[in-house]
Amino acid sequence: MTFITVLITLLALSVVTYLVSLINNKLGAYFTIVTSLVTLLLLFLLKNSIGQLASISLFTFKLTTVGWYFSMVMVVVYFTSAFLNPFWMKKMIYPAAYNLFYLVSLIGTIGMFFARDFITLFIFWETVVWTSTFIIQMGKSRKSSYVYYVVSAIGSMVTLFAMMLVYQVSGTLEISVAFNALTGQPVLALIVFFTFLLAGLSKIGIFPFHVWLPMAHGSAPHTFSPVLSGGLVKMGAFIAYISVSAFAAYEAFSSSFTIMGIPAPIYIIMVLGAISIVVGTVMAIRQDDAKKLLAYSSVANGGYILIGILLFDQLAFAGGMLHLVSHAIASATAFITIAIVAHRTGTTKMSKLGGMIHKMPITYTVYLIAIISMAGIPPMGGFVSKWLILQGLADHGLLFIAAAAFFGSIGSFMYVFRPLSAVFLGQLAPKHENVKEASIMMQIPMYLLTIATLLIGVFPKIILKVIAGIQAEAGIQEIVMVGNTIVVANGVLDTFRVFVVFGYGFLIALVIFILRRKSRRVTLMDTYTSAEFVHTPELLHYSSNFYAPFERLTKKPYPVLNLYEKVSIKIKEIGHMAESLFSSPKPAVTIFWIIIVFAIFFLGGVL
Amino acid sequence: MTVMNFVYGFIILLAAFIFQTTITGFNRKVTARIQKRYGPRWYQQFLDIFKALRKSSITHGWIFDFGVIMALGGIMATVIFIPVAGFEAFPNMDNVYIISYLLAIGMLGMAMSAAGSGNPWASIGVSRALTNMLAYDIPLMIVIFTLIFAFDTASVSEIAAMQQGMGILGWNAIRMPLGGIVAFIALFGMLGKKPFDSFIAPAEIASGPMVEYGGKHLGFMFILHELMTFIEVSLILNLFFGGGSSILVYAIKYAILYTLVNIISQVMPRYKIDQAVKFFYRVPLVFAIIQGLVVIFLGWGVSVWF
Amino acid sequence: MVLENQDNRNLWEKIGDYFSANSIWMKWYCTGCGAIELPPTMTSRFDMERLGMGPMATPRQADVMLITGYLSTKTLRRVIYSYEQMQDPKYIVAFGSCTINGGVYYDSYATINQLDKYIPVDLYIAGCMPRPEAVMNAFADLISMIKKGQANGWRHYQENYEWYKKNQLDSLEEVIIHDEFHE
Amino acid sequence: MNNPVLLIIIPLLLAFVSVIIKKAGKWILLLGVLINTVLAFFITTGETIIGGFLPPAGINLVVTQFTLVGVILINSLMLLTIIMSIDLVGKYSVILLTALAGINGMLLTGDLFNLFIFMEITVIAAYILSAQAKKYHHTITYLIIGSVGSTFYLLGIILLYHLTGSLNMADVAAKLPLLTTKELLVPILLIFIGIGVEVKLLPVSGWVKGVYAHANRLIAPLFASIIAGTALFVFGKLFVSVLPLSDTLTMLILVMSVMTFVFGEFAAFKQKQVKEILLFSSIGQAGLITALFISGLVYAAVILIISNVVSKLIMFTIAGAFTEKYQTDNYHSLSGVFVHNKITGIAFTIAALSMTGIPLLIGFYAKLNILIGFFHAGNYVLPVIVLLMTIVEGAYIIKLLLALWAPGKEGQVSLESFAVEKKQLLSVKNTAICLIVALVLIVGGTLIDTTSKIVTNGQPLLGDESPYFIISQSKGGE
Repeated sequence: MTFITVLITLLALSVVTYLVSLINNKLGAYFTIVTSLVTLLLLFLLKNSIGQLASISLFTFKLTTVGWYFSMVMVVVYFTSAFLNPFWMKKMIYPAAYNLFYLVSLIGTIGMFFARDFITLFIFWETVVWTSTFIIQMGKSRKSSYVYYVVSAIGSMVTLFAMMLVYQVSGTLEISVAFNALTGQPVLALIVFFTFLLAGLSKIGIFPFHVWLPMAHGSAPHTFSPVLSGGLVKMGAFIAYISVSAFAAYEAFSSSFTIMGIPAPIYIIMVLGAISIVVGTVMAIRQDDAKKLLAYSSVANGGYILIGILLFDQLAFAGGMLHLVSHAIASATAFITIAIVAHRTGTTKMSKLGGMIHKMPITYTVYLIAIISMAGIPPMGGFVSKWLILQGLADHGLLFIAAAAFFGSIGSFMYVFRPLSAVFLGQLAPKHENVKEASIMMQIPMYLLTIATLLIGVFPKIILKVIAGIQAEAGIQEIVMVGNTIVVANGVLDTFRVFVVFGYGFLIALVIFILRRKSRRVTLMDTYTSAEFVHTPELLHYSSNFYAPFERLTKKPYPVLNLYEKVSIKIKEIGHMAESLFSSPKPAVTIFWIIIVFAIFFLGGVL
Repeated sequence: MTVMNFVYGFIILLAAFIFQTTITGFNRKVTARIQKRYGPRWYQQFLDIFKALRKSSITHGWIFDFGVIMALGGIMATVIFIPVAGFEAFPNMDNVYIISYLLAIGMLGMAMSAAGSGNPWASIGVSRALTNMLAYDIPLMIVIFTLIFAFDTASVSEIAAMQQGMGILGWNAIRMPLGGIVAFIALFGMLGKKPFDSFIAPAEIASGPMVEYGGKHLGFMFILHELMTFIEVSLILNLFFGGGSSILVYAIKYAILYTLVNIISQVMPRYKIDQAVKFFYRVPLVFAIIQGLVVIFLGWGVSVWF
Repeated sequence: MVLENQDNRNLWEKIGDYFSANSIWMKWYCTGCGAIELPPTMTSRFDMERLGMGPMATPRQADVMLITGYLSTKTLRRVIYSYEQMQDPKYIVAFGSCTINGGVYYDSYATINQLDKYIPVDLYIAGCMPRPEAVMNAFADLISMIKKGQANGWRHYQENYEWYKKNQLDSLEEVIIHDEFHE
Repeated sequence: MNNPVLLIIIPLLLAFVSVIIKKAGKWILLLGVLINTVLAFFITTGETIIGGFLPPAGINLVVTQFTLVGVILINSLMLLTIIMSIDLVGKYSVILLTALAGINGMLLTGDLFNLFIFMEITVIAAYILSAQAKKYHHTITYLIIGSVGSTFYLLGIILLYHLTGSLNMADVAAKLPLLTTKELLVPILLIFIGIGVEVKLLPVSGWVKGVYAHANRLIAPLFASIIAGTALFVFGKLFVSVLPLSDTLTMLILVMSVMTFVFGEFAAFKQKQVKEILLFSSIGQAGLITALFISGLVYAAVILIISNVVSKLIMFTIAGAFTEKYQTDNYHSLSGVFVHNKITGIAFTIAALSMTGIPLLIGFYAKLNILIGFFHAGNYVLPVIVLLMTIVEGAYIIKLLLALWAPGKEGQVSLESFAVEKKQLLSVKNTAICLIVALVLIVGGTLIDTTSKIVTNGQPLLGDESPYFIISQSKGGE
């Protein structure tokens, strides 16, 4: 089976989905599930044909392990999120188009990960950008879609510059070859490195470009937010990967100034990653909207992934790549659960929710496991990856970046707990008395993703084997696993054992608990109120200003979005100036300008 | 992983509980003496715990129970991984990150259960506790990071072993004095001792996360608190004060360290939570970073001290 | 209120009562003037921690509730609420003559005169107000009562709940509108 | 093989006919445009002498590959415009036929003075057409500025005649390099300003806003894509192959073009009316195209002209329909207009996306060639500007598209019920044409080898040797 067959099959299927959606959009939504499942299976089969070259029309592809890895992550996220699609069809203004774009963006990402030349990469990249832009606008906000596009466009246009520059220098568009022409041209390499990486940075939401994430994630259709956060953001990581593997940033800058063995340009990007960890964490803690909170957490986790991948060594790289998967899954799960809550209650504002656990225990459990992974607590997937990254950082002695990583890691406890407490725990408002648990169809993705999180957490070998393959492909030292134990230079980790011992501890606690007298069930409102009678559950629910003291500490104005707005206003001002100067309805003004131009040109020409 | 591992684990668990509870009882007496009181019996803490376990209890739903069990389970698992004077129930599992993150699952369980009670005081307490954690953990983790970089291992027992044989001069707290100060201050935060105890402030937020616990849940919380104290003091002891070459030495050092913390904390007022954050980011964080830079760039305190 | 003298506890209950007797956590209900006698009782002069007693923040955690003086009808409602939130076994110690017979407020329209009509009192401390010595003495008595299994007010309350409820309703009247302003 | 002169003669002839048969005016117009379009496909490159005198003394029509592309493109677009808006033609059939003759003349002629005549024909037709909106103030403005421009151009060629003794382009081109820069300065400058008024370069394009903003569905595309396209082709012909520019002058014109580009895009970013956005975008694009011509990137410029005029045809037609049906073209008042007109919306979107240079549309191909060309020429500044402006362009286009597609307030899910009242924007015929033209943009951008073959026919355009992108390049060393 060739890749082209796969691609064309998928394209055909998405067109079929579109046509079906035109007739019956709910059926079309089910088609998105089927199509993404087919994609998953086909991709899985493609694992055997890694190394295959393929080309059609303008596009050339090469099947690589890393591409396969990335696209598997993507498809898993798309597949699981697709289960929600049928429930949101009624709320979409263009359901058929949504289904089509959903699948086309999936195809776009796959095509991009397997791209062999820059043009293919860029075309598929832009496809994803545009399709997702059109999907986001179907959500709550047009402005977010606009910001998303503009930030993406900044990234992709600058990257196009880099690509064409490399093409000019090397004469070839093939990614793996083209960068070789830059050896011995440090200045050019520097320009290409920063410009090429920019698309990745903007997509993964690294510090100055992170503004789009909360807006887009927060207001995209609930079904698409998991894809955005779990999937599309990870495209940026792929660009980062290219910049260290094909571009070979470490060799290109080997003669440049180094910090703890890291060339300065890479270090700068890593510092940006570290800043986004801090900014993402601080902002996530401050949010009231659960989706925005998770979006900012994606910013922070994007920082981890970027740092891990950029370190490009045995340890942190494996950590970054693993974090990609574990965060993709955890974040998709979290977004799905929030989507379900929003579906049942109609809001994602944490201050308006509460006590959902009594109505949706399964959703709660799934969310709990997702956030345990997201916060990097064993025995879930997120811990293994964070452990690898932290060990890697300790190995290199990158103190400041590690400090940011610690901050993000501890801070994540704060922000993941917030929705847990405000949405699921606490008092149940009377208006939510009739809320129902997620339907079976919605539960399926939650189960799948939860099992995946647990599996990665307990048996990381499954993923680390593939990562070792990628490391071999990239020519760096592979991560070593002895049995279930990850063995690295400065530590060992046996997650299975951690899991078992945790189970052991849990069992002991459970036995003690059961041995003691059974507790009497009281209502939620029967709670200590300093003997005051309170009858309004909402008043007893602590959910707004959750981290008030911390928010007080960090309430400094937040400048970055303002920066974009300022630029936008400046552009409008200049535009206004140009219009009023040159587009006057009075002919005399134009005549005046003709004379001025004539005069300037004449003088210029004579001198 | 044999049955013996689990038996050893249980022994550590039991020993840790009995030891720490005794020390706590002893320290209640120390506290009383500081306040010119006679103080309770040395075994008062046991009585309190068993009394609590004996009483009837209420529950606010399954999460209220489940959280407590998960908390105790997580903490017990962490205790099992703690190396005591070179003795480990599960060899090679004493990675400092495992310990510090597994500790978090216990805290998460407790926080979950507390918030599940539906009492706003509990949520406020949890929010303060988490903020407090963000404050003390960053400087501490930076110092630990420095240790891992310096010794090229993240194993607590190995780091402890490397400090032994040189007497007091071998301790990391002496070799890396700023780091030692940071760790010592962070221990106050970890233990929730004054001045960093605003998250359980009884008179203000009705003991915070513990507000709704009574009966066996409260007993669980007390056991959890003892075990958590054991983990935290052991961690600092192993990493910065040389651990112990034998169980006896370990126990003595442990008692001294904990009592010292207790004595100091008894004469302290209480920080507001944002003051605590400010404090930790102003002094210990700077110390930690300076210590890190000194170790990473100058190499002082890594192989020898003098 | 009748104190049962016969001891029909089993071994576990005896052990349990031993723990209960030696570790008493208090919740004070400090509306009356008796509260001022408690700080000296707690601190270095008398040091009640010797007896294993200590203050606790919420009724859920506490074993004994100290009613330190007169109770208006408004506060009585809150005392009952708090008492019902406490976990078994639980005890009540009432301070001063106000709780016994109304004391100086015996003819006040706003206070209740006899506390044990509304909640079971295990121990009264007479005096206006009882001094810390008396309080310490009372606590020692309470401990010995618990040890002997005689502090059974909480069980009495369960068994005679209707009687208590009726008294409470008679005195307080039923609240029709349940919100933050009417109770 | 047929005589290119027919392209000029037939419309002129039919113009007279339609004066006589007034009632059948629009059908005659249609016939004329149709014949012209068909003929355009059958002319071949070469030189046609008119009147028997040999050049340089006589008048000739020169068909190069460059002209051919222009003729085919402009006539086809004219045909489409007329078909789409035949209901609006009314009494303007004579004018339109005359304009067509003028346009073809401008494209084909090999003589500078003839160019002036044809330009005047076209421009006078354009004055009359611009009066359709009954905003006579703007027409007068256009008239005055246009006349000044024409006068400048005329002065320029008079000076050239004085210097070289010839008006034939080829002849002039051969003789001019012998002259000094200073002698050439004034005539070139005059010609540049004369053409610049029609090309819409910024300081001298004050008339554009008034005329474009009020034009209807027929007139707006006519100005924005047909006359503007013709002017750009003429600009290319003159400034690439006829007039030699000194370095200073190149620099100055380049600066002016880039300034037009930047200010045009910025001004478009600021606008709220659909037509104003489009017209400022046209100004900006014209600036970029002239910059490309001046830099010698003829192929990229031609592709960009194609992309731009085709997109603008669709977009101005639909924008015209907005005013026609909703009496406004402020996009806030048109929120969700495409909910009811999805196919029209798709055509508009494709055109808009092509304009911003989205992959697989011809606009992207143009952008790619621009970058490759500039990089090849060692110019690293202009690509940066082009890409930055692409971001600005993308920003206002996406803002426009979002407003037109997704009704509803910020913070609310967009629903059909928030959209403006339902009206059919374009007739079925027009919708179909718009869609087909939009599909051409996709096909042209996808099958880029075919596109490049059709455009260049294997020869460099106007001697432009700079590289351009074809598929086989992307396949590298396979």
